[in-house]
Amino acid sequence: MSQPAAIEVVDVSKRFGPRWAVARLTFTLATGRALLLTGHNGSGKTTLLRMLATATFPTAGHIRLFGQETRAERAALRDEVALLSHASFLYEDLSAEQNLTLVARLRGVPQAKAAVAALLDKVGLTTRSDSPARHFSAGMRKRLAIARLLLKRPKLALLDEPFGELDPAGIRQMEALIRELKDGGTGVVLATHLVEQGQSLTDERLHLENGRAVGAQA
Amino acid sequence: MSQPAAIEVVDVSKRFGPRWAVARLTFTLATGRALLLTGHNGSGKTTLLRMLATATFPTAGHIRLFGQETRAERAALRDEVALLSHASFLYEDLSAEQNLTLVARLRGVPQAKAAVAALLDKVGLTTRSDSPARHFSAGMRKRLAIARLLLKRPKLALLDEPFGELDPAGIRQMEALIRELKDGGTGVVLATHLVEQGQSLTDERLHLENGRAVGAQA
Amino acid sequence: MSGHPKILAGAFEVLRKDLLIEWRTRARLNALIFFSLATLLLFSFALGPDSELLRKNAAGYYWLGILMASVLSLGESFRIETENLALDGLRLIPTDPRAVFLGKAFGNAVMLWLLSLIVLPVMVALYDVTIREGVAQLAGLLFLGCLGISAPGTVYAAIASNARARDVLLPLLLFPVLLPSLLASVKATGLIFEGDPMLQLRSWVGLLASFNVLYWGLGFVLFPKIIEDD
Amino acid sequence: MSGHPKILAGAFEVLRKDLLIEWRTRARLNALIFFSLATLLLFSFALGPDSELLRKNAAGYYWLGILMASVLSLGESFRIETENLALDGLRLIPTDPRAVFLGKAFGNAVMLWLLSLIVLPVMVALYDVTIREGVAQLAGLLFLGCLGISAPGTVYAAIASNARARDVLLPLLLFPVLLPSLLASVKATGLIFEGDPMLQLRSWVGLLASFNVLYWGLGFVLFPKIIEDD
Amino acid sequence: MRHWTLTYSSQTQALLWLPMILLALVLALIGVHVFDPKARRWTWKALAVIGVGMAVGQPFLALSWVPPEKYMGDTGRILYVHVPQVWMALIALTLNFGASLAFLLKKSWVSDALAEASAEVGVLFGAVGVTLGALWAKPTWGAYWTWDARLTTAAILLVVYSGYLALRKFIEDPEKRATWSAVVGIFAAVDIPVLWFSVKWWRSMHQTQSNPSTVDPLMTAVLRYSATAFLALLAVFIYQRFLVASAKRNEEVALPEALPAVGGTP
Ligand code: HEM
Ligand SMILES: Nc1ncnc2c1ncn2[C@@H]1O[C@H](COP(=O)(O)OP(=O)(O)OP(=O)(O)O)[C@@H](O)[C@H]1O
Ligand SMILES: Nc1ncnc2c1ncn2[C@@H]1O[C@H](COP(=O)(O)OP(=O)(O)OP(=O)(O)O)[C@@H](O)[C@H]1O
Ligand SMILES: [Mg+2]
Ligand SMILES: [Mg+2]
Repeated sequence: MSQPAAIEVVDVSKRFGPRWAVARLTFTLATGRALLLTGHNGSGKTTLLRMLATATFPTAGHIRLFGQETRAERAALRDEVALLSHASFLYEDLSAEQNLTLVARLRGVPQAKAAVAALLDKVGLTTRSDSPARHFSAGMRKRLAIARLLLKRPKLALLDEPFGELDPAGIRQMEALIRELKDGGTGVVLATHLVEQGQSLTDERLHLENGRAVGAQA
Repeated sequence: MSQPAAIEVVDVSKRFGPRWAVARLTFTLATGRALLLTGHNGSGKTTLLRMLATATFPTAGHIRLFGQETRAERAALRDEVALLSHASFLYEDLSAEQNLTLVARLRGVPQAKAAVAALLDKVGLTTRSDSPARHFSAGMRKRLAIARLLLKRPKLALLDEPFGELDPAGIRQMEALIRELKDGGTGVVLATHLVEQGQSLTDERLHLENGRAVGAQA
Repeated sequence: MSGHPKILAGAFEVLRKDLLIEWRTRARLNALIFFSLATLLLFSFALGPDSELLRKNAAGYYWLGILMASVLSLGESFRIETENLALDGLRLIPTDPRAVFLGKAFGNAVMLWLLSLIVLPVMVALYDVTIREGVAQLAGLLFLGCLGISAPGTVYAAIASNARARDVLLPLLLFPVLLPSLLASVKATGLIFEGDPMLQLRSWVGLLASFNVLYWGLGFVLFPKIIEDD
Repeated sequence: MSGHPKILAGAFEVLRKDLLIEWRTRARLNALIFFSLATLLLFSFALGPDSELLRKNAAGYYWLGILMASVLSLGESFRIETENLALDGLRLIPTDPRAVFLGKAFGNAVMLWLLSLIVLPVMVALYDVTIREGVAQLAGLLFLGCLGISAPGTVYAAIASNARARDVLLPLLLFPVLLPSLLASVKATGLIFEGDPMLQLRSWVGLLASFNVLYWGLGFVLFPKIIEDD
Repeated sequence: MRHWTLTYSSQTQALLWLPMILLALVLALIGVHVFDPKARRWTWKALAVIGVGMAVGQPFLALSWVPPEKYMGDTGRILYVHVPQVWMALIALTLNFGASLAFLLKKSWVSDALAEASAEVGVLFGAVGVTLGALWAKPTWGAYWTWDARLTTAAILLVVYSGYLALRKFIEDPEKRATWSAVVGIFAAVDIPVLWFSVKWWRSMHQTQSNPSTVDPLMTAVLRYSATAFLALLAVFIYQRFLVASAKRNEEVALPEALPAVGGTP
């Protein structure tokens, strides 16, 4: 095993109260590959992604990213993993620019100011960089959350419904972005209900039903 | 003019702070027809829909629904208009069933209990009817919000990104539902970024750019 | 459009919903009780072990405890309405805004009243007071006082819940306005504890009642202006 | 992985962010000031017009006002973290949870301290007290007392912000734990107001300082357990 | 209360009417100002001249012309500032109530700006009046502050309206700010009569309103004179503050050039 797998999920289950959101899931994703995550509403996609991002941890089983156990190595792993989630992680009362600058400084991004400006331009929010996130439309929040994600190139990008709320131009940009990430060697996990679009962007597919993997793993 | 138009928007503008979210918009929609609302992120779709739903009112200009002015006749109009919005309007600590029952009782739906059970079945949440909304996944919330909307057939349905977060089966159901509403004579305004899907469901299209109508109205 | 029976029916539904939420989470009343107990304890701690002093001012401390609890309770009662814009949803059902006011204000009053009744025996033991004028009378007075807090409280909580810094804005707006009616409650309660030889109780209760009429009337008329967005 | 300089840098960023939000909304401190003024008034009003009594218990009322304000301030400081799961975002950046603790607790202490200093002259005038042992000493004592509130306060605010009915839960958890250090603050402040002939001040301040060491140490170690979800 | 059984020369008797005449003039000017928009260019200036002129003369009257007060001696002269200041504050806050009510009945930025102006000026006058009262209380009652009903209600009123002003600062959206603060203004106004009657309701150590028939006519005259001067100044203050507020409001709610005005005010 010269290079450890990007993701290694071993018999993972996650319980909320009496209900198992993810149940005895096992799969691996080799480095540099992209995985499509599909499943009906409530099938456990978000829960799985949050576990991969070390935002929460399995009730049972193990997750290893690049060979490192998530629970034990969270500090190191968080530096390399990025999550785009249903929740935007934004501070409502900070402006778009301040939101990004905070993350840039905490991540130690060099030339934070320039990097932030470039990203705001990239997601089309330059003219609104001083507005607080509270005043943003649904799609504008999503765009800001995407910019937040891109401040530092991650080794693994976890994207939970990245196309939602984006306008057609935004969707095309997002697709280009995913390709770019892949080409740069970043692992991608993409959860979406737009199956065709998703399939054209990924190499493998995992379909969840009630928290369990269904069908052959591609 | 035997029958007033379903929607009559006359020179409507809406300001938030220094910024105009909707600017001098004028259009009409005849009764029983369906309108597709498109536009880039932040173009004012949600704001327009909220004004049509009497959730908020124009800074300048007039909106008439079925010949009645929204500001003056809000109580009567709210009985006939239904809004599916980015926000779900759900009480997080009430169960799915309790959320629906509350609305059913306030709307005076006859046989509330049976109606609620039927709708929960329709959106596939029967097994989760006792879970509080707080424990729902993104798509499950959306489904519950849709059920809430359907408790009483509206004369005008305002749908803000109704396909978002729904799984493929949910999207198909939503499409069928829109057709059903149209066939029943309900006016529909559908805001979505999935333009092709939207066009196949509607008769007219209004494209917004920075709060202004762009291009010929179909 | 909306006759009086319809408003009352709406108010009842709103009240029912709030009680349901309270019942499901079972958190508010429990926590409120502990909070006001802690406040009562705090007073006795912060003010030293002078039991004569405590007894003399018992009514004041007691109402302060209720008042502090009311801020938390009112804030919570509108927090559940801001999540998911639930209040918008309620308005658009449609529910008469005045029904929302009546339901919420009454629910808050009942909650506070229950709290005050539950805390009462502890307070009596802690501060060593005697209830001279009858418990039923006291209960009635407490309810009147709680009604007097909850009507302006509901209006102001609706404002604060939509503004920035909601948690701090509510008490800032509410406390000063409540002071006069609170004073009447304190004085009347004090007379019930210490006896009422000069028959002043009546006039304090009358004052409290007039404040109530005024505040409930104002709230009923003005609340719709606050939650309607125009 | 995370050496001490890194924790401090992270704490600084967290503090900076909170101050930025405070600056943009400019709401919290303003509102807190009015709130504690109203609370001071409330005490004097509810406790009748006995100015001798007020002077005697001034220190107690003063700290009670600060404490009540702290509950609101701490709640607000975590409310901004629950919207959009911002705290999750912060953790995943990654930020060391201990840096979050230090930044937030220190920010809250500074906020409370400013509040107490601003309210001080009003309190002195209203309750007619004299500061006998020097203003600088008093300011130092106040800061120590605020630090003593904010460390456990931050821990509990984090717990409460995750639980249901968070607003009411916080004071419930906070008050009992704070009682001893609050008592020390009140006693020491009282001695500064009334003079310290028996040189007891030192021992009360010592007690307060030890509580501080304890609370900050515990908070530093325990806070990560609270915000990490495992 | 303070009976003076001296008799005055007819000249002095005539002088006693002067304040009433000046008061009538000031009220007339205010009336013209309110009802004739075109006159507003000069009415406020006239009021300012009268107010400043009278205020300059006021110390002479209050400090030397009128004889010292029977029980309190010279310290009693604070009366001539304390009382009118408090009166003016109450007038301004009552105006705030009227403007709030007017806004809720018919939305207009004029009533909103007037509400803002009157509350701020009212709090200012009130603060001065209360401070002077406190300075007066030290020699007469022996302490700057007591928890007397009148003083307490005065303090409450100031805090209530400070809260009102703070609320206005917290809300960015002009429509919401106007509506919400109007509601708060109406609730706050409940405290105005409470303050006024506090001396009767709670037997207070603060002086009840004395009746002109029981007070020396000279004192009454000087008091009326001072009140007139402050009334003129109050009107000028409120008007100037109102101009600032409406300019700001117009800026906030202006329709940009690309959007020629349609519909107008909300
Ligand atoms: C805001 C409400 C207030 C009003 C309407 C008010 C009004 C008056 C009036 C009308 C008088 C003259 C009574 C008379 O001789 O006919 C008076 C006297 C006085 N006021 Fe006030 N006042 C107010 C607040 C205060 C405050 C806050 C203080 C002190 C902190 C104060 C201190 C005094 C004193 C010391 C006197 C002289 C009392 C005496 O003759 O025994 N007043 N006030
Ligand atoms: N409460 C608010 N305060 C300030 N500005 C707002 C507010 N709500 C919306 N806006 C602004 O109004 C404009 C239109 O927003 P709106 O939500 O209507 O857009 P939208 O077309 O629905 O966009 P999306 O496709 O992203 O949902 C945006 O510029 C937004 O920033
Ligand atoms: N905090 C929670 N408490 C209780 N149950 C939860 C919680 N979060 C998720 N669940 C449950 O776990 C299951 C999986 O939820 P999850 O959000 O992972 O679904 P999903 O696949 O992302 O669905 P969607 O397509 O709707 O986003 C659901 O049944 C949901 O009700
Ligand atoms: Mg999901
Ligand atoms: Mg939108």
